[in-house]
This record gives sequence, C-alpha cells and structure tokens, in this order.
Amino acid sequence: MDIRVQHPAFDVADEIARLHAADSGVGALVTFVGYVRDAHAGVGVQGMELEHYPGMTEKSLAAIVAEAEQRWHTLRISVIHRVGKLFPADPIVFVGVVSAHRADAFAACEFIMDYLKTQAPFWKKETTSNGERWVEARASDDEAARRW
Amino acid sequence: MDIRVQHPAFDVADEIARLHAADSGVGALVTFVGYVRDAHAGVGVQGMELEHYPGMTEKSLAAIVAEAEQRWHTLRISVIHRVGKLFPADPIVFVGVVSAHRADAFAACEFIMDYLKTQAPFWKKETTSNGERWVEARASDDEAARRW
Amino acid sequence: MKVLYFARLRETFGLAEEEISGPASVTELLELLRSRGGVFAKELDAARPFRVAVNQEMAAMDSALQDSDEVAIFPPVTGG
Amino acid sequence: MKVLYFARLRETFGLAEEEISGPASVTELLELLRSRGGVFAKELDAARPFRVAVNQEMAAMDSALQDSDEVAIFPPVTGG
Repeated sequence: MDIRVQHPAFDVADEIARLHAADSGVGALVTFVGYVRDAHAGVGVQGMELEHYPGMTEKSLAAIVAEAEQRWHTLRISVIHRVGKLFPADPIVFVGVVSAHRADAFAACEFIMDYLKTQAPFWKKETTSNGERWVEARASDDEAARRW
Repeated sequence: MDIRVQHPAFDVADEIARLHAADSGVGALVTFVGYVRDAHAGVGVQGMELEHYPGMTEKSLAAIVAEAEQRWHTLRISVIHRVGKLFPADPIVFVGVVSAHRADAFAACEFIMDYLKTQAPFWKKETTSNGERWVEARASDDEAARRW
Repeated sequence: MKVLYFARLRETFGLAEEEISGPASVTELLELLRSRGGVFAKELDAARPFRVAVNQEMAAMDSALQDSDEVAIFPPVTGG
Repeated sequence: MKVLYFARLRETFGLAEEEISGPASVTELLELLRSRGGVFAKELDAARPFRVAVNQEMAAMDSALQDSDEVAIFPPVTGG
C-alpha cells in the first residue's frame, strides 16, 4: 500500500500508472478524488485549512487500507490526503484501487473513503463569507461507514 | 453526457479534467478503468478483438447513462469504450462520474459498469494459447446488474 | 427487413447481414431461420442464450415486426 | 503523559499540548481537565461529541493510562 499525507497536489495520471504498474493481471481500477467545493450548507466557501494528527493520521489510513485488503481481493491501493491551505476546486484526497475484478475495486475504494471520513484524524476549517468555521461531522458519513 | 466508442486509447487525465471542468460545485469524482488481462479462466490471453453493433452500442450506452442520471444526483458522466484489436494491459473502458457528494458518484459509476456489462452490445473474442474463443457471458455479471 | 448477426453467430452463420421479407413477429422470423436447418436450427434453438434487438433496442421474442425494421440477433454481450 | 488537542479544541483551549501526570485512566484524565472549569468543563462535558486517542489509536473512555502514554483529545473527524 502507498499512504501519503502531504500539502502538494497529486497527479492522478502518475498515480494511476503506478497502481496499474503495467501489470496485466489488473482488470479493474477504481479511483476516487475529493475536491474542495465553493459552498457548504448554503454558505460560500473561499478556502479551507486541513489540520491532521501527524503520526496517527498515517497509522489510521494504513489500518483502513489493511482492512480493505483483508476484506476484498485487491492488487494495490494508494491513498493520498492533502493538508494545509486549499481552495475551491483543489483536489483534497485520492484513493485508487486495482484488482482483477471490478466488484473488489469498487467496494474497497468506497469502504476506504467511508472509513477515512469517520476514522482518520483530519479536520477542516472553512473560510466562508461569514468568517471561519470548523466543519461539523455529518451523520450521513457515520451511516455510510456503518454499512460495511 | 459524453459517450464514445473508438479504437484509439483514451487519456484518463484529459478525461478527468473535462469532467471536473474547473467546476467548484464538484465534490467527488469516481472513475473506473477496465483493462485487458493476460489470463482468463486459467488460460493465457495474447490479445482480444472487440466487436460492437454500431448505432445500437452508442444508443445503449446513452440509455444506461440517462438512467444513472435519473437515479442519482450527478453533474457530468463520460463513458468511453474501445473496439478492435487490444492487448494485455491495454485499457478497454473508461467510466467517469462527477457529483457534489461521493455516494452518488460511486453508485452511478458502478451501476453504469454493471449495466454496460449486461446490456451494451459489445463482444470479446480472445486469442489464447489454445486458439481463438468468444468470451462467454458470466452469471456473476447478471447478478451484479440485478442488484440495482 | 434487414437482419444482422454479430460475434459468434455472425461467424457460425458465415453471414453478417441479410434481407428477409414477411415475418410479422420475432417468433415468426426465428421459425423461418430455424427451418433452414443446420447451424441456424442449432444456434437459434429456444434453449440457446441468444438475444434479439429490433431497431437497435433489446426486444422480447413476441415483438411485432415490419419489413422496414432492422433486426439483430447476437449472443449475450461481453463488453467492458 | 503528553496530552494533545486538535482543531476546534486546540483553538478553544488555546493549547496544543501539555504534560500531565497521575491519571490512571481516560476517565480520570477527563475529570482532572473538567475540574479546571471554564472551556475545559464545557467542551469536555460527557454530552459533547469529542474523541480520545491513546498512543495514536482511538480509545474508549475507560481505557487505562500510564504516564508514558500520548493522549489526544479532538472533535469528530471531518477529512476527505
């Protein structure tokens, strides 16, 4: 597995090439990219600051990926999460999974995102037209994680 | 929606840029890429020829995407399917979905692949170590499509 | 009507396309084709898993046909 | 033990990290912090949705603690 927590942007094409790795046992690739939106709960968002818990964040992501690898037949998994100051339309997170068959890659990728959202220590602080605010955890994310 | 049936390879980075379209209403992108594998049902595969039904194939893909757009809140969807002669590790199909929230993009992308596999008129003929053979439809693909 | 064959059926019949007049339903067209015997009778046996499209849409076996229609007969699809 | 605060709690307490000795469980540590009153009592009220990690793993409120542990207290996570 490849886990990175970093400020710089990632290059999706590079990440896909690294995951596929010219391996002709790969039949399926599923990728997720999350982006900063320009509005949240009806309020305009000018930017956000992503805080994390160095050390625990990486361990938490590795544990989530290890669980996905146990549950599904995957070949390689990458997770990249950005931290620091980001702006609308910036990519925040990349999750990529390659597998022989598509059902494994879809399930593992969505599982990782649902767990990341509820388990991995990241916090978003938005700069909005009403000032700064810490984003509140969403009940729908807890529900999404409980499905698995 | 953007539907293409073509022989040339596609560039995933270009397709993602076109889907995201610098639109800061986009919060989630899910992409699927299917690749030619070098073995199938235990037999080595040297290459494959993808046949389709010109006209019906495009209509069928457009109908599948239209149904996904009805069922989920998506912003843009692209489907590219290659035809003609392909070799192990070549990409065959690209499905990309952008939406505000991730659950919609995951569901729409997986639904499109499951329906494409059972509804869109494409047929694969493999060149294997035992000669040429038409790929048989898989019961697991029918089951996957029936879930939705 | 124009009748198209794809993939394994096209190869087995040695035929990609033909013109046929008269059948008023998919059932009648299939009966006519089966009456040719040989690979037609064998591949289009009701127990075989072929599919039929009329005017480029998947069609049921009892669908009505007109001579202006485009009918296609093919194996279950295997794309993706 | 090293006690770390993140995100809204770090800002509200005006404190990222402190050294505390003595508490033998998360419950005892939280009691000690609440006994300071003010924002500590308010934010760490049992009805508030904060989380606790011990040695960088999510921990239950009755987890045992040693002075060599790293404890972190933070709001529910909101990454992705």
